[in-house]
Amino acid sequence: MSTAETTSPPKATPPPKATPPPKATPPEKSEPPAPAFEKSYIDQISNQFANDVEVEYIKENRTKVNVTKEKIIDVAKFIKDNTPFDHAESVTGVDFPEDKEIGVVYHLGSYTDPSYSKQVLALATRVPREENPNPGNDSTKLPSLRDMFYSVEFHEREIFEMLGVYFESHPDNRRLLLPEDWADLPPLRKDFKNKGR
Amino acid sequence: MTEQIIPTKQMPPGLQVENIDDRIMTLNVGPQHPGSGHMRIIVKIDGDYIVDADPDPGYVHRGEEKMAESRNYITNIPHLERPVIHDSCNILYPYVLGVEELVGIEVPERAKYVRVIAAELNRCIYIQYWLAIYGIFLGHSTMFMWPAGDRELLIDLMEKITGARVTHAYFIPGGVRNDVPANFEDVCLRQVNYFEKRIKEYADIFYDNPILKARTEDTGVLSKEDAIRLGTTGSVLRASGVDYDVRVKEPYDVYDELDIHTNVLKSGDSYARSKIPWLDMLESCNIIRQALEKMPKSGSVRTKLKPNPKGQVGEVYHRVESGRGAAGCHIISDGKVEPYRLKLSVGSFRNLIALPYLLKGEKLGNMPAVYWSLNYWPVEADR
Amino acid sequence: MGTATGIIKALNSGIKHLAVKRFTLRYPEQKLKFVGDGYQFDPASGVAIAGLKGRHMLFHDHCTGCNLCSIACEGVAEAIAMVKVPDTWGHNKKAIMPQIDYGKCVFCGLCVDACPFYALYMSNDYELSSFTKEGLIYTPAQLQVKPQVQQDSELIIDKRGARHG
Amino acid sequence: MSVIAPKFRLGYFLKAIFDNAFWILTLVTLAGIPAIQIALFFIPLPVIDGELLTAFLAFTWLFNPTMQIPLIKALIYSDLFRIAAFPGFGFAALIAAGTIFVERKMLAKLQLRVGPFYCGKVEGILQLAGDGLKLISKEIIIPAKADKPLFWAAPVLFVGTAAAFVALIPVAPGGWVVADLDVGLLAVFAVIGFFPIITILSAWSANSKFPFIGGIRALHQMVSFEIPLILSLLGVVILTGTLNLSEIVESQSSFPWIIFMPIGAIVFFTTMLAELERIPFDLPEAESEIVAGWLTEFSGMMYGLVQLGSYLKLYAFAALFVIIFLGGWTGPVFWPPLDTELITEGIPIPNYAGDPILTVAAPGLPLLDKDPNEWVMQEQGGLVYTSGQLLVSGVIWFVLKTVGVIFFILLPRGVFPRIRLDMLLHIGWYKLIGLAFVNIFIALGLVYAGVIGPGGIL
Repeated sequence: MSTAETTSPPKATPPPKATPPPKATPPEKSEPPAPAFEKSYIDQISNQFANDVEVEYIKENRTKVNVTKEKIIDVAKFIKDNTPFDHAESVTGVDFPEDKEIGVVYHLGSYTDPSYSKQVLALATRVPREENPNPGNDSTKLPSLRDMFYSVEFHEREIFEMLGVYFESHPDNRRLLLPEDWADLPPLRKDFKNKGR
Repeated sequence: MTEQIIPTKQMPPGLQVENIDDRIMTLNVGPQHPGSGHMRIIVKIDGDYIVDADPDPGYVHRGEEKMAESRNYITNIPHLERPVIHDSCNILYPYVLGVEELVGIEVPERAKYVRVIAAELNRCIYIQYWLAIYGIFLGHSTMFMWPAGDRELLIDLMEKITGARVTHAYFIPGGVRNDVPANFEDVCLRQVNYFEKRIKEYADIFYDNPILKARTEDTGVLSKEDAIRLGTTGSVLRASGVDYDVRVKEPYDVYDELDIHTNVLKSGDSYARSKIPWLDMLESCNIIRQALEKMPKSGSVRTKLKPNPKGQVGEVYHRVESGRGAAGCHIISDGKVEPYRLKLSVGSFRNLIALPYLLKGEKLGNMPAVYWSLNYWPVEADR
Repeated sequence: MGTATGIIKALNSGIKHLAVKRFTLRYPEQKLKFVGDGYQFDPASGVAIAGLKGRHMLFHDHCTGCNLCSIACEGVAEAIAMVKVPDTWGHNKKAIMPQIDYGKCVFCGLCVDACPFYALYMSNDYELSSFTKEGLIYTPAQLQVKPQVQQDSELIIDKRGARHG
Repeated sequence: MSVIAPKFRLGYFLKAIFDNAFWILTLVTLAGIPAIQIALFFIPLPVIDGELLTAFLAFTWLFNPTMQIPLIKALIYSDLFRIAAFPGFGFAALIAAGTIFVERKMLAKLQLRVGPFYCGKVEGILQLAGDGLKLISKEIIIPAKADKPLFWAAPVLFVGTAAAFVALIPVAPGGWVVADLDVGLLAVFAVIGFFPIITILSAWSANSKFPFIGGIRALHQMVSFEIPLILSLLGVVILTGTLNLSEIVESQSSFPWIIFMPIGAIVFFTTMLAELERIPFDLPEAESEIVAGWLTEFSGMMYGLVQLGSYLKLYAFAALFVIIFLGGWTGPVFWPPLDTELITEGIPIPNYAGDPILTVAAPGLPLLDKDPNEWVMQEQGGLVYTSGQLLVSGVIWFVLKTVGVIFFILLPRGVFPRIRLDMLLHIGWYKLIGLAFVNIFIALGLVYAGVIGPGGIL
């Protein structure tokens, strides 16, 4: 599906909202300088995709980059091909009702390269959020990273049912955990209030 | 709320109308099946061969992640150990580490050792339970009874430490909740030594049993490349020849001061996947002995924490090696007393992806062996 | 030949275990002995004392009706409710004390950790079953009673295996 | 006061035994004896000592100790007794019940458990009765789309076939067998051939997926293991030259055939486990794969009947193994041989006027009756052996050997896991058939070399 998007020149128009830092970004205080090893591979990514990638933090063993949803598949491909990160450990979907966005964070790890075994790279992106979700048929859509990181398959299915993010080109967009007759809001959205607490 | 949402484009599994093929029989293995656990595997068989397998988890989905968003960092503790009550220390461990980073609190040295001991004991308790079920899945009833009985030795120890048999709620940000009882080292050493002697006896009757070997060797082979590609973890990964153990590769607490040997087998079949946890148990006994030796003999075990701690704004991702593989906890905090979003990335859920992959082309008789060798715990995968 | 020796070894191992002591704890006749007197918390040091997390014990002369245990339980099980007690039970100006519903309690002990007045402990009593749901609700008067427990069985490890005795 | 069973005292133990005995006696007295007496009024009874045994006569004889022995003897030598009680169904069911109890306790011991403990007050001896009562009291549920006549018939047929198998087993010399056929072994093969049919019929009639898979597996397993089963017994048939099971036993008066045919014994034991669906081969009931296999839809006493049938079958197979390979009721004999008179007439007691009453044999009682004719017949055969010379009665030897074989049938359940269908078929078609042929060649070699067999050295 996204072949047209990936081949389009990325530098031409910077996306209107180039992944703003989440509401919860810590203020830039006088932090210790970023660790060199982590910075090296993050620089590799940010040099390649200067305008579309924003480095959120570089901590020891943990790094996070924010990517626009248009470029997520390119960045994932680049990471898969040029860095030792080879599998996704976890995919977190986060609802940001104030920003009218839903964030998806892929935590990538590496089994093959021993020097990278401590590293976890968080690859985050955001999709627009709709007030009245209609999962699968609204604008809350993302390209699936299953071709690059096969292990996201069930995670993406979970996010689809829990937050309503439809993953295009995912072969199996079905319910995973929720019952078949679930007809309410996707439950991990913030406006879904569970009874009691 | 809104109008009814059509669940998916296709009908959910089990409800969809299929083209009926005379050769293919669809079997619903689970959720009320002695060989399924709290999940369903929709298996299509052609003769004795499985042509398609579709796992359908979610029967014990309890919304732990949603619940955690409305509870503060301390009252989340008894809830978050519920997914795996047999391994409650390890499933709680990444959460506690993450909260410690978020609220900025140091852990006393003795508490770290106590944590390691409790976590290793709990890992053995979990693996014994897992092994018991693996035994009965293969029709080996002695292997069901022995681990379930020997597990009692360690449950007894955990009861002495924490005061509860399964749901310990023992780790807390800032250390552990109480110190080990007096004279604990001797009792622990005695029981762990006996436990090790007992589990070594499993070799003759189970692991070296030629019938078991013939049964499980070369079944459900997961190659090294596929193990990495599918993102499996824990014993499944190590059975396929990947040397990866979070305790060694990214040591947390005091695991870097202990000498840990990572057990790796090359073959990647059901037999290797079932043997790795057993070897891990033997290794855990070593770790417990080392930790008992190196543990400071006295000192505080808990840094005092404010009653309702607020996490600083930011996000953390911590992972530990649980009984089923790496257990990660991703906490996003917005400065309140509750986490903004909490995600548990657990080994069972990550290993589940290998199930349909491995079952295709296997014989029906191999289904329990392959399924349970994935070190899968349905309740944890559903969270 | 490996197969034959393996089968013989397995059979031998099985027959050998016919002589090992049985491990079962015969529960109603035997009860396991626990460490200490139950889970207790020392608010001065902030560290608890190891013990079984069983039924609670409430010390009326320490309880101030401060609600902290109930608040601690709110996010966990909502098992603790503050109920009115007679004013004549001294030391409690508000005359409220916790009442615990053991149908909901998960025995995590966070209420004990929350009590800053040494008023709420846990005891070794775990036999709480009742024929009615109401029987599981323990009033402050019931919680005050010190449980009578007969637990004396221990784990014995010797040459013929481990057993309870 | 920390002992394993704090309340255990010898007094309590004895009290429990007496308690059980008291209730059994009470029940027998209040219900059993009246029932017998009532039945005696309606059953035509045989002629005894020249008198027709009318019900009235029987009623009076019941209270006359001197007349009871002929009465019992008449009862014992009736066909009904053979079918229902001693070598037939009752005896087999008793051994089956004992097998179930021993299996549970032994397996529990092996697995460091306690097993049945409370029912019956002494190590759970009445657990089986309790389970039976439970099964009887349970509702029988039949699947809505099942083929009801077949589904009902399957457990009954299963027990009936197992009982037919039991009927072919001789347990003692002197014709203590329900059906003493000249082609006994062939009849055994024929009866065994019924089990897969019953299994697949019940599996098919349940109209459910898991029973169907289980039935197909059972069919595969039983059919493919019947061939090595039959072949493994052919060696013995070649050596003895008879198909009569009693004569096969009598041919082993000096040595059991297992000495010459260990391979055949191993093959037969393995196929026996498979035919019985015991644990290394319990594929038709593989719990974790296909719920309970072809038993999935059975409930209540239907399931109980199938279990009863399978344990009867277990006894029958163990007995067949004993008969063919272990020498049946033969056992150690008195050496030097006793006088014939001592056996048949009894030991005369000095200064005692009446008939000698102390005898090695007790005439009229099946376990201790020693037929003098048999003694003579055997002596003419050349070998100095009779059942009368046995240290203890032949039935006891037979039961002891059978229990030993049953122990070895039970033991694998605690030690081995279940195997897979393809492994099973491989074992059956390749290895066991090959070994069975090796066994036949050994037997033929022994015959042609003139070692044993008709006209052999031994």
